[in-house]
Amino acid sequence: MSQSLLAGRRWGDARQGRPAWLLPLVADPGAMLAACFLVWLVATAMAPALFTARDPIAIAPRAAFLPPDWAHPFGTDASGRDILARIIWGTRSSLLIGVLSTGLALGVAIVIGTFGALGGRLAERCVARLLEVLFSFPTLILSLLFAPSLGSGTRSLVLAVGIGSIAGYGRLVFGQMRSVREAGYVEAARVLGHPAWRTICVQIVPNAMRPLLVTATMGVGQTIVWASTLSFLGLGAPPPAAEWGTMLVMGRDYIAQAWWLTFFPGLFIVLTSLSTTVLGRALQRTLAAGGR
Amino acid sequence: MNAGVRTRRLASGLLGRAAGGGSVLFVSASITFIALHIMPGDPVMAMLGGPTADPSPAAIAAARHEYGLDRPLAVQYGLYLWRLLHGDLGVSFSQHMRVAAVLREQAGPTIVLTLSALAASWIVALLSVLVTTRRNRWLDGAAASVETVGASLPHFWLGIVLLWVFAFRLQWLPPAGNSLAALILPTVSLAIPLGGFIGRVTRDSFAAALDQPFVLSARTRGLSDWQVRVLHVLRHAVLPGLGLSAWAVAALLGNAVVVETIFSRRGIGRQLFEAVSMQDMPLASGIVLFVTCLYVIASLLIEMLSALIDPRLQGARR
Amino acid sequence: MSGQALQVERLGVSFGGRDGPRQVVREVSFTIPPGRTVALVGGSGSGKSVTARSLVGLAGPGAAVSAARLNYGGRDLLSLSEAGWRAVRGREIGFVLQDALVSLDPLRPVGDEIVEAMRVHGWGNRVTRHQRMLDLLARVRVPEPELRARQRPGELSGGLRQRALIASALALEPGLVIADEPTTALDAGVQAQVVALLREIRSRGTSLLVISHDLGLVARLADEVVVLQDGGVVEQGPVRRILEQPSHPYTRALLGAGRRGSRAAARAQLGAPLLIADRLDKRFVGPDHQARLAVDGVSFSLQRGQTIGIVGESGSGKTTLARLALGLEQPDGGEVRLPDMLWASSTRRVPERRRRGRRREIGVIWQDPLSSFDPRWTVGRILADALTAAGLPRAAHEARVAELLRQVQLAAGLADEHPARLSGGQRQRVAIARAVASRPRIIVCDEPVSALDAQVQGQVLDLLSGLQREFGLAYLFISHDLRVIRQMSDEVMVMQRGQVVERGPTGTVFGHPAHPFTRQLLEAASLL
Amino acid sequence: MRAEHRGRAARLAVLSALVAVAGCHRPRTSVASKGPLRGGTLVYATDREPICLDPHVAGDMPQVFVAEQYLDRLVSMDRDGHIRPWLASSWDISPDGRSYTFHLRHDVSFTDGTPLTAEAVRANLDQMRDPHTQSTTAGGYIRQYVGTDVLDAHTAVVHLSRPYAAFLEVLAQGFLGIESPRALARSRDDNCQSPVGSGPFRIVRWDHQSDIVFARNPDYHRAPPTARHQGPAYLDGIVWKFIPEPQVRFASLQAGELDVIDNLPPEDELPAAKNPELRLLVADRPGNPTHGMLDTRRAPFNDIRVREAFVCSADIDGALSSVFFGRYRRAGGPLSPTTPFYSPDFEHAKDYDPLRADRLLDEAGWRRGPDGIRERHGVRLVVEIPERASLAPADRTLWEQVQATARQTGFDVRLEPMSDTQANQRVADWDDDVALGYWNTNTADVLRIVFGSAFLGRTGIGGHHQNNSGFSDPAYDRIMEAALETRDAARRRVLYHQAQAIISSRYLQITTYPQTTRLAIRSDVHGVRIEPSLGVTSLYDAWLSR
Repeated sequence: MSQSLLAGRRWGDARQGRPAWLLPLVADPGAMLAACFLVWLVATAMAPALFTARDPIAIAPRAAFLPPDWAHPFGTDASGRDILARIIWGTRSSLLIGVLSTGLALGVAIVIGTFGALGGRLAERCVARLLEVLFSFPTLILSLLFAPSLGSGTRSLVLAVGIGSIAGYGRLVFGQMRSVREAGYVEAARVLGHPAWRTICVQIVPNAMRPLLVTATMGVGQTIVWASTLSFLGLGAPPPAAEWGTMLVMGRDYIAQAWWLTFFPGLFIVLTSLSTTVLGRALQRTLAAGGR
Repeated sequence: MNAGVRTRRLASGLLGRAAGGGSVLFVSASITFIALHIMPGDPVMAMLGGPTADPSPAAIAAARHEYGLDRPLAVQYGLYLWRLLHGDLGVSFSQHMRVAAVLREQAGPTIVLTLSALAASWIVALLSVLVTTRRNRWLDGAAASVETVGASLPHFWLGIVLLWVFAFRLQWLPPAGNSLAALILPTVSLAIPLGGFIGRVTRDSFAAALDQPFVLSARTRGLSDWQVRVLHVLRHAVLPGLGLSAWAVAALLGNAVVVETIFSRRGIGRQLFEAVSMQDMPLASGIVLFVTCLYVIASLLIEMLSALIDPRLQGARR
Repeated sequence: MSGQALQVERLGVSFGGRDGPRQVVREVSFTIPPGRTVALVGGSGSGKSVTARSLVGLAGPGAAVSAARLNYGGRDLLSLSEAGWRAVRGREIGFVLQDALVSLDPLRPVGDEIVEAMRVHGWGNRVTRHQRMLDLLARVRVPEPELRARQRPGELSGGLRQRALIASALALEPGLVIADEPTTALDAGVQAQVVALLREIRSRGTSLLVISHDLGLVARLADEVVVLQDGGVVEQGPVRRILEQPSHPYTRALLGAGRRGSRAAARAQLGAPLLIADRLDKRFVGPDHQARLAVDGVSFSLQRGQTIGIVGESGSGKTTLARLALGLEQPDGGEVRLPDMLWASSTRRVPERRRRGRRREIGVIWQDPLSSFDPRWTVGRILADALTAAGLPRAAHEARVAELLRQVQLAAGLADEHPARLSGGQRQRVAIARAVASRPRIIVCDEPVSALDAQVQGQVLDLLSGLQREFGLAYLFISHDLRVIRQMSDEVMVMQRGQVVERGPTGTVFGHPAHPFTRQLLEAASLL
Repeated sequence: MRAEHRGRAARLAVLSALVAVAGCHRPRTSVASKGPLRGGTLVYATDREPICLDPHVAGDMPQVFVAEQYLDRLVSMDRDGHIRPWLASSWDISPDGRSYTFHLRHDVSFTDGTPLTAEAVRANLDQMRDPHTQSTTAGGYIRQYVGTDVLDAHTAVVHLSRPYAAFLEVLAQGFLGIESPRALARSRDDNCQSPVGSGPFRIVRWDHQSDIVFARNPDYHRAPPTARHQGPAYLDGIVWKFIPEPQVRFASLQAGELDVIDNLPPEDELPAAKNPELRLLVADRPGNPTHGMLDTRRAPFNDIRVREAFVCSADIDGALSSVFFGRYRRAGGPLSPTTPFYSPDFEHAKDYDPLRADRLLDEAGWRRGPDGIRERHGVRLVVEIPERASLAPADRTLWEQVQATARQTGFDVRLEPMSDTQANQRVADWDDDVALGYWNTNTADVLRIVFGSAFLGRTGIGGHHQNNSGFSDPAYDRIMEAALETRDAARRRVLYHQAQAIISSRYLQITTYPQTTRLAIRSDVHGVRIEPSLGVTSLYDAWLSR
């Protein structure tokens, strides 16, 4: 029984030529599609010039507000710039904002959560209360309050979105840490005679991080959505940089005459957020199914 | 469990909640104070008419004195907390009104919008989950996908697109105003993302509850699929979504800033946006505190509701 | 109560899957004449539950049920529509699932569940239904029915809620009651009460189909037995013949698992004490803010090669005692000593740092091994981790892991496997391998076989005995299962509410129980 | 003449006394011939809500628009800039120009029943000067005010500390409307909510963030000479709505929910012009046009060649044709065309000329770097432009296009979005290269405020300098002073021409387009008028043909 199981798995690996964790992706067409889109996005972010020949910054006032056609599939904006080109060139900063702010929030959350869960009873109570308060504070209001102090630009967006997301991740890390702390295998390690620090490093932290992988994947998409909202509050990237949120905000006043200015950048934000969600859920199912 | 113990536990629970709510309020008051004081620019100049206004030094000094801005920061902070403790939210710099009066006037529309969005998202989520979960592979998958897409939509973008389609193009609904019809678009643009999110959470818990033995047990008693869903499973399935609803209320109130602006609706969200840009400290902190208060109340109500649905939760809290 | 016959002929159930249909039940035939009791027995995965569920049309989503004949009271069940099935369920065929804690809706008062059974079939009105519900609860011997009806499953004891569940199945006096593992999750004493209740139901003319892996239960209830293995019938016939003259080896194995002998004078001489517990107390504060003693003045001395069995119902303090012995809990009274070191004491706090170096001497095997494995790790990594803790150099790990796997009779290839993919028995072997990896002298076994099928239980217990002989291990062996305790222990301690109510050599305790509680336990397990 | 704010009044600013009605379609004569109809409620929508309805407090444009409907002033100003009577039937000016004696009408009372007296004039002027009022506009206009003597019930003598030729013009502005002294006696904040005047309408209710409701003042019988009729207003009332989103405002107008909207955004003009149910009322405003002021106090714009190069490198016409759909005209000189003493001679001094820009920069020693940006001594040619949050999207796009065209010449233009207060601070600290703004007023004296060396210093604590270019030239200052002292129009024309020539030749700003007032009106609304002194909407003559 065990032998055949083992053999089956080996055979599966050989057939797919992929690590086992990729299998569920292959089995789920939605997740596959999402993964492909994200891969394309990352490629676009790295080498935008490969995907469009048009200049995202050079203006052509006489070609302003052209509706979508074959030459400009997504139309042109108020300065006659090709919207598709701007979306493609904007991928980098939008993805960067998503990844960096998620990373920032996650980093701080891990520090706070670990400290709270493993730093003794007092630390635990303080962190629990702090996270509760932060969580109850509407993120958008928090960002709104600090937006004028942060100023505009990508760095500020990352900071604002990152700070706003700390509470959510913090709660997750904290909860995970506390549940992992009580897990059977942590006790088992103690019975085996492993020192506490080793158990924290080798077992508690890595195991607590596992669900974070899922949340962080989904989080990248959410933060891009979030950043677009902050662009609306005046935190967007400075011109002429192409950044999805800023494009969306700038197009808003022309919605009645030139819907494509707002619609397409928004669509890309939605697709990105959707893809990370779908991928995150696929990952979640993989993890829940046990093994990696 | 005798009645005395229950009452005592309830009382201590309420006391704990009140203390928790108090600390939430204290921290949010402090955050607002700090945020508005580290902001670049001078509130007095914002108050007296911007960059090219020509207020006399006497006018500036009078304004500073009137709002206590000439005192040391620590004293301002202390006075601010002291007044809050006495329920005094102060006078708005920019509105020339008591903050309490501004809130009385503006809070209603925001609360109506928040509640209608919350209700709409729950209705949509529950309908979708009840009707489709595990009914049919295709239907289940399709509904789950719709929920996922809904949850990924930025309410900001959604609002603009809805406005464009239904108010500008089709002209089915008014683009602005405070009528009932004008409530529909803002509600929908808030409710679709939230409804998708609640739907997703509830679908998972609904499916998990369907796998519980008591469902099989109920079926062996002769209950139909629909009866099992409504009478047994639903109750279990709403709990995780309900737990998130307090957070959702806070998020909705925050998102009202954007939605009220897009739809030119009156409300404390838009007022907050203006208060922050005017550096109107009393008004901004009044609104933030009010929102926090609403959150505290909402979480208390939701906790009570959860305990009503699942009495086991009553004893679970410290 | 109109008894009607259930006729099952060549029943087959298969589930559609990605790899084509999977046959889980095949060619099962039996008949339940009115007022008779048939038992379906078999290990887990034998198809007995699916068989039972397909009799009420609830084999599960995606199940394909076929039968040459599936009649109840002369009516063809297979041709029923969903509405037709609903009319049968609860009204004509009652169904009792195992573990009422989850089989009754945990959010609703149990009374509502019973009333619901009547309401969906349109029986009576609000008042009469309520009255009947109270009558039913009284009939299944639930004391204070008015009060209990308003309580939720979580507020009732295991026995009471199982009765309530049975009451809900009896609500409309069905002619046939199917009971799927009706006693599995219950303590021995409660098991006996539930069995008595089922016998009473039977005595009133209701037909019973009992599904169980417990042949003791079957012996006391059934008229006829159907033995299932891998979805097929291997043997069936009158209960007496099957139990006394089993013809199929599988039946014999099942019977053997239930008929373990005692550990007859296994050990002549015992070594010096390895672990001494001295008047241990441990307090816990309950949900009602009342402190109570989970362990109350327990002492023992565990010697080399010895097994001390600790038996008692759930909540009697067995596990807490094990944790005290492991030094995972700080005692509130008394102390635990190793021969040359104070291990844990209520008066002098022993720092974990000091214990750490000696932890390798005491291993542990938990009831649920899976949760004690890091979910990210393979079997090999888990064992290597234990070897690291024991101070074995990395270079020697591979060989030692292979040796350990061999010792617990697992294939060497399993080292690359994640425990989540293993069967329960295999996991427990991995846990044993980890426990012995550091070559301990003592192993604390906390319900090590309770989660396992009877057959596998025997194999694991044999493995433990073998390792004990080989390495001279001492076991502190905790179980609620008296048969297991009798098989494994040299000495037995019976615990009730934190206290040891009786102790002594296994033979004495089992042969001549002094304390009424011990007698009650033995009776319930039909070992008296 | 006092200037208006540019910062917060991004879209809604002052209109001059000399309104040039450009592109204004006259109401259809067939309807108008039937004569104005009485009755009905007009629904008006604007973008910004006043923070206080009393225009004395603070003093922002939305306040004047509201004040126009319910307040009268002491004097009025006609289209030609002449001061005419209103609440004061006549006045005398002392020979030293420091005392003004106003003879008030005897038949006026406020809508709360209080009669208009000399005491009321004193109460109003005193309140504007009181620091506690926080009056920055009205109070700022009458800095020279010393006090008022009440000679009798209807004769007030106003004393000034020094001659102030613009005093009457200032009094004609809505910021200095005369309010009921009884209402003024309440607290400032109470008066903000429900001020009382003697105008054609009275304020019934103010629903914050929603609307103000006005009702006709039935006793009104003292319209200014600029009005087209006498007696009470035709309308029963006005609902004055606040709809900040331009698209929403326009859509609501199209849907028939509104009768008049102001601040029609450029992108909606074409659809509005095509819609037979709508009329446009567009008027240029005088003053210093919308511009980017170059900071000459620091590199690179301390070099006139770089300034000229920057001005030549910006393709403003291209931007106006795309972002503004060609509906906005170019303003090339330092004065808007509708300003008195405006000279067209400087319209084309700043046209797009990239070749000239290249040559100038080469001369100035700025060489192109590898990425096309010019450098000198290792310093890149960077131009920092703080962009405040309230800047309209069209203006943003316009400057993005300037950024793009200037880049081709080798400028690294950095548009830095930030909050309004932060942008103001940057400009106040001279920590910028280009300050965006405009300055609306009805006199060429604006050039003294915007470029005079007297306006370089900061006003108040943490205040602002009105001269954002840092330009300082004693000869120029003398010309401007001389223009203020003389009453001879021909002399003034010569002096102001010299001033425009100097400013234009120094390349101190990139001017883009003149500020405009843009109303869209439903075709069944008639008689909507733009008041001449500050150029705000007046609904006194308005009537509905439905």
